[in-house]
Amino acid sequence: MTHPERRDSAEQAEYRAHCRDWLAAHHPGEPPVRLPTSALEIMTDQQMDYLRAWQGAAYAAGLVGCDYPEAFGGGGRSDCQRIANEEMLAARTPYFPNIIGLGMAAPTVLHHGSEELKARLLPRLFSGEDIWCQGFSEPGAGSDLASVQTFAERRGDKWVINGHKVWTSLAHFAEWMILLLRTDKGHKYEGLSYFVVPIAAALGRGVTVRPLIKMTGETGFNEVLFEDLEVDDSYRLDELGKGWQVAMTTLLFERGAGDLVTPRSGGLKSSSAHTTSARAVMDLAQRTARGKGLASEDPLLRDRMVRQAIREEALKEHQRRARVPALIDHPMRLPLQNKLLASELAQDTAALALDVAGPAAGLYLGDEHAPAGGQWPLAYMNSYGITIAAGTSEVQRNILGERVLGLAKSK
Amino acid sequence: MTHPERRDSAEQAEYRAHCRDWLAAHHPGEPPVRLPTSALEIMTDQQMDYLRAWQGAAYAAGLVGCDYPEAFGGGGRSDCQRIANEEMLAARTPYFPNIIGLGMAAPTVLHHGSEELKARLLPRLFSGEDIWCQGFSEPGAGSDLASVQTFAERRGDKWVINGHKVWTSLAHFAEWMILLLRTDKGHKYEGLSYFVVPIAAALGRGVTVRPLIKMTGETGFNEVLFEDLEVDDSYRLDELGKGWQVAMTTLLFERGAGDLVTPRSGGLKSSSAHTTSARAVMDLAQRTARGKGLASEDPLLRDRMVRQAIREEALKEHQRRARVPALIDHPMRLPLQNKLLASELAQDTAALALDVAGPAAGLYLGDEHAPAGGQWPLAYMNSYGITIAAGTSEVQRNILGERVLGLAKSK
Amino acid sequence: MTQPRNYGFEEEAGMLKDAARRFFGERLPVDRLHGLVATDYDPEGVAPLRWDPAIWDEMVDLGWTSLAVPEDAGGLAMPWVAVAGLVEEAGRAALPAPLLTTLQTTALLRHLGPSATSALEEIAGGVAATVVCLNAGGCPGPGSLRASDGRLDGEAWFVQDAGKCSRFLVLAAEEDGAWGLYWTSADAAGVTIHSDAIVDLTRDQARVQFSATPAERLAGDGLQLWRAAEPELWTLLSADMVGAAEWQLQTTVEYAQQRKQFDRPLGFFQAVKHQLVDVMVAIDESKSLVYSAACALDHEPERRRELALMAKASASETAGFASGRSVQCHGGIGFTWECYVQLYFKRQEHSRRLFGDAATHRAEIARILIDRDAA
Amino acid sequence: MTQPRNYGFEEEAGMLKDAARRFFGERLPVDRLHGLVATDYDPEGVAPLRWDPAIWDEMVDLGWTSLAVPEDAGGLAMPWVAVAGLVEEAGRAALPAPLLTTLQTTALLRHLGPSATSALEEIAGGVAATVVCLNAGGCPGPGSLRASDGRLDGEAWFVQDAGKCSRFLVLAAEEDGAWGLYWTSADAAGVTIHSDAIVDLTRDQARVQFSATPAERLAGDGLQLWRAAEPELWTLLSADMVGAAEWQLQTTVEYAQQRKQFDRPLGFFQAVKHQLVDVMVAIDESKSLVYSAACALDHEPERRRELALMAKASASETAGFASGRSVQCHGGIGFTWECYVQLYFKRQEHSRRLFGDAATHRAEIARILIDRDAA
Repeated sequence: MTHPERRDSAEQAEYRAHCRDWLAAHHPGEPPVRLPTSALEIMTDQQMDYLRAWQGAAYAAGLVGCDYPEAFGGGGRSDCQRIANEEMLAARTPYFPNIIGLGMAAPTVLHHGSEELKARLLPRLFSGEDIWCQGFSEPGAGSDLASVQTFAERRGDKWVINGHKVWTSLAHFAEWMILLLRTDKGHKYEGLSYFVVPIAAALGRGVTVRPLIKMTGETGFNEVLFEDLEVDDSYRLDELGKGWQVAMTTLLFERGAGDLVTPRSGGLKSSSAHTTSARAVMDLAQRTARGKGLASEDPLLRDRMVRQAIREEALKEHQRRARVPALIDHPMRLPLQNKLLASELAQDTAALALDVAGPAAGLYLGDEHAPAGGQWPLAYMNSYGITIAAGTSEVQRNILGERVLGLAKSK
Repeated sequence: MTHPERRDSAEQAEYRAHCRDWLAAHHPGEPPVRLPTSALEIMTDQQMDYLRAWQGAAYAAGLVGCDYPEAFGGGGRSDCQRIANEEMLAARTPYFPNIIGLGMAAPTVLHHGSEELKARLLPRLFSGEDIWCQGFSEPGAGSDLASVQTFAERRGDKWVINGHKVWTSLAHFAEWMILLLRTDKGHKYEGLSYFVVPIAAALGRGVTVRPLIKMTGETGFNEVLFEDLEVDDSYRLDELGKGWQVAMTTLLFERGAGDLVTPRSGGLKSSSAHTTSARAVMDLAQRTARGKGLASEDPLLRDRMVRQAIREEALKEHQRRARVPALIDHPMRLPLQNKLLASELAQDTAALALDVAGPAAGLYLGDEHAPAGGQWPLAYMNSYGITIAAGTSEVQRNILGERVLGLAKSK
Repeated sequence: MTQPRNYGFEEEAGMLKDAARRFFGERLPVDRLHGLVATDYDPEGVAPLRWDPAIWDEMVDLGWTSLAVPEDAGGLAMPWVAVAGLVEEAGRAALPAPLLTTLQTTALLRHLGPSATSALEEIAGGVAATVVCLNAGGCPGPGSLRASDGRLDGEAWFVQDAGKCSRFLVLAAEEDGAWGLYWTSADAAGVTIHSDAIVDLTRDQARVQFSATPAERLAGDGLQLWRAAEPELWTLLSADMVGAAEWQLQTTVEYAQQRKQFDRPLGFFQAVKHQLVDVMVAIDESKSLVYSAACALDHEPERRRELALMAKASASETAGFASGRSVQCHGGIGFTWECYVQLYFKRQEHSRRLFGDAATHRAEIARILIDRDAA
Repeated sequence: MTQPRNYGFEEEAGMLKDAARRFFGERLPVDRLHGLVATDYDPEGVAPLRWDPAIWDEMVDLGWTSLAVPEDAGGLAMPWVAVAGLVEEAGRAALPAPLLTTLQTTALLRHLGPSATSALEEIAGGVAATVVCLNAGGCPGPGSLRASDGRLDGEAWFVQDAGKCSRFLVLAAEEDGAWGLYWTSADAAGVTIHSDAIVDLTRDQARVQFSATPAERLAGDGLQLWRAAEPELWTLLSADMVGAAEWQLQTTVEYAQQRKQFDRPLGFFQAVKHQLVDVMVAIDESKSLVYSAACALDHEPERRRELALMAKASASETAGFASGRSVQCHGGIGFTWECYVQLYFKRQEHSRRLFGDAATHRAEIARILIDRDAA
């Protein structure tokens, strides 16, 4: 076991002790319902209520947003969120439900929002009282995000919005949406602007949220339709026509490459949680008969499981190496690999688990004999959501080739 | 064993019998020197003399060019070259040295040359008296072949050629070259023309052939420089400005996708020949210690060797399926895969052999303990010549995606 | 023996394949298929049986169940290459009907000699059948299924299309350590069909329990006969995967031609183009091997096992690869329930691990090619 | 024990790495390297020794042979992460000098306690050394090499840079089934060095024969000590491969930026761009694992073997992949002798199969992670 506390500053050490003490006393305990693999797949009110209560408690204890300014509901600390995250992971907590709020909306609002918006929005975002969702993709704007057509027409100091957003995870729970739209049809990039929009308040009055069903058969994301929704100009982030730049901030944080660590809890391992890890596949293999022995004795499966373990270890080590300037060649080289590596690793790990499971791999959630309750085929299918969403793997490779290696733009 | 004679026509059956009888009596016997893996790597006069004698004898017996018209030195038969090839392979003959002449120049001259050129050039090409080489690539024109800069300037009914060709295998043995050049600098594609050029006769008088050394340390291809070489207009194939179309004919045959079967001998297995095949790797594995047993007992190596055997079997079967219209969806779908599959298969097979050989894989041609005399590292390095030359694997995938799948052109 | 130059794929085989493609195109276009198998879905439930028996009846009327049946049992005795052509088309349609299982059962019965004639006659007459042979580990061999005095007891796993078939061909252990093949009915006494909740929407699968179920013992050593018929089972399943993969390729190619991003069709981008080319290359590898294997079933008994293993090992890899790329290259829309690619993705993931996966089959090929075990 | 957040890669380690990069950049730029090792080549001959001993002397003067030597033997006792940084730079320069072998020998000697002090003092003083431990199968263990009464007889294989080193650390079987480590000189009586004709131009390799060669027996169980030092050997070799791979990447990226086809730089084409990104991703995986392993050598003994195996398994794959892509993406020019990529291609192919290949190492990781064998 590695001990992350080595080399904490005095402030960090004190904060770590606080986190540890609080967590020892306030772990939320075993969830009352089965939780999905990630917050993006929360489906029921029961799941949401449990997770929202957990985030609220952690926020009240100072474990959420601690690196944000106190004026906006933060803790006013520096380089401490990382420590809270480490301790929550070690304490095997459930995850936070407001994943888009914490990971994308909060830093974007902080960097581009008015003082008033920051003060009003961030505290309720941190506490989980307001869940957030993201309105970027459209049916015609996927990899080519800048081609969004959702349009806001100016009427005095109001904007009237019409359009169609898709793949909006959590929209059915969300009070607020970060929304990339077009305010000028004449310019592709400069015609974009960026708003925060109170969608829950407008449901049925200009906003319709409809669930989309995933290939897994689960719901979890939505399409959101805007019909003449009126929004105040004060909900705009940054200047008119600067939407693309603001969106780039959001995406930077989405890729884990921003300048603030996202508050993140997790690590809960229980009968109701499923982990897509090499260790989980090894455990499956040790429970699965193959030929005259166990799948864990099969040399080819062993080789593939170890390959996954190696990739996992390296991905974990990237976090450490990214902070040692002498051992990196380009500051974005490791951060920009994060999403690509994590998503393809998860996909390959799940695929391997199916091969380990053999013919029983086809048994699904409702089958009493399904290995791991059918979570592996679910994880495998959901992995395509990850290699597609938030910049497909192909787009990620373009970004790496162009921004890090300096190769000519492909489009 | 499969028996290819099933379903021969009467003419084919008779021809097959002739081939078989002649080969039984006239096999050229064990070569007096080590032969390289392919004719493109012939290095010494001794190798060339032996192979040229073999090709001449086979031609005299009617086994070379038998599907070409009699007027141009051919046999005037139909769908019989295939049979001669099968019988030569079964008889384990050496290969023909005039590989570029037979595979590229001959069909191009037949389709685009004047009657006079056909009658003059083809008989000596078939017999091997005239070896041919190909002048296509240039330092600045690789994948983008149409950007060749070698220029022919008109002077009366002559052309004066200046330029620089590279990767010209066999140029140091060649009497003739097929030459793609530019006759108009104003148009990329329409500015190209195509000539046959007697280079041996012009050595030192407008033509310089210099050996290029490959990464293997061997020579085998060359660069050819033209300085004010005068060539008669009668050596032009097809019309002025049609060079690109003529070159496409050449490339079609190079990819094994033309309408005439290339005369091809081979199959000689002896101490002096090396085959890059799954079977050869399996044989190596059965002679190589690994851990406490043999490499052939290692489950991971076994899996990889079988993967190669499967790819080989499929590639062989493609030849058969390509001739059953009910089992193909697009007439060029299998033929255009040939080069890509064969080259990547050879590369992966050689790489696997190196893994089988283990630390001894690094021992090279001059080492008395090198497995297979060091032929495997040689084959592996040479395999990059194959995945690069004649349209890189990347270009091959473009061609397949565009011509067969109908996807938009990438350039 | 020898292999014919054209695989023995003669005119009537071509006509059958064309007719099948037309039939599925008319009767089961993919939107109809989606409506049939993908409505009212509960991911945590056990699926009800979703298919259209009327289409099956039409297939029976077309004589497709009798294709592989010998003439003396009232069948057409078409060569396996022709049958493979039909199954390839069924795979291309992701057919939710027991054609593959019935043809596989036919293949096994054909190894049984005269004792199987009446079973084959039933199939020629249009009865749907499936093999009941796998234990909980997915292998033929020791499990809980036993036969004694013409009665079956115990359970078998992974029975394909169990809910759609009325006859079962059952591999059961006998008292003296021998194995027998038994012919029985889905509605015979003591049969309980426990439907599995599977991912694949185009098939059903069940654990089948027997309790003193009467069954007819057919002649021969069951395990040995099963082994003899494996090449046919593998080859036909591989043909299904090749057909499904071709649908995945063509559908994704069409999408890449139509969908524009950055003012270009997706297929302009080499990242997409080359993935699709690699899928095509994989399909062609498998397809050539499938027809080579089918042809060996007809003409080259000494290589039937090796070639069928190659076909199945290759097709299993192709099925997985084509499935992944079909979803990935469709982007977000490919990840939705409404997009048809999910139907084929799930069918392929199901098929590729049936009757042994690619690695298992390559290990057996290694025994043939490297250790030179008799095939 | 614990791993420090920055791998323990402190300022002096960074200064050493920077100094090394500058030194190699000035004294051994790649054109000079090519001139040194790639002239007058006969592919069918045994290469003469091609290196520049003057550069080695300068490296000794810089104190690089004493870096890993303990202070009580006159060394600097730098942490392994710092040494790995130096070796990464040597790999980036494809250094034809016995730095890696000398550092590996140092690592093995450090496990030997006081009996190795004088050998370590020699190394700190600038003597080049190499390990002589492998049998004809490339493994430490039973071969023909025997020791008896302080004399060595028999032969060892795959001795790296044998022609450039003056001291050998020899693993030899002893009479009672035990194994010992022996310190001897390249010019001792009865030593014959048979140079191998290897593909790699930046190294030499030999089969070394001993005949009643006098040698000093160092303390301890030789095989067990070898095993204890394997993590250092693997980690340093991996650092070399990572450095070389980074050179391959950067050089190929530059080419893809400059070379135009179809009026575009090569790097515009995703087929090239994504290959290069995949090479970068592979390098970064290996590099993070190398420094993690080196840090474990310094700080986390319980994971040193597992992490070093991971680093080596990863770096071996990266070396092969980066080599292939560097030639392929250079196109025709990459296939020529004059192009520098061939030098690195051959070095990497050599390194990746030294001291066990990736599959062998993954098999050992499996024993640790799955069977939970003690590392």
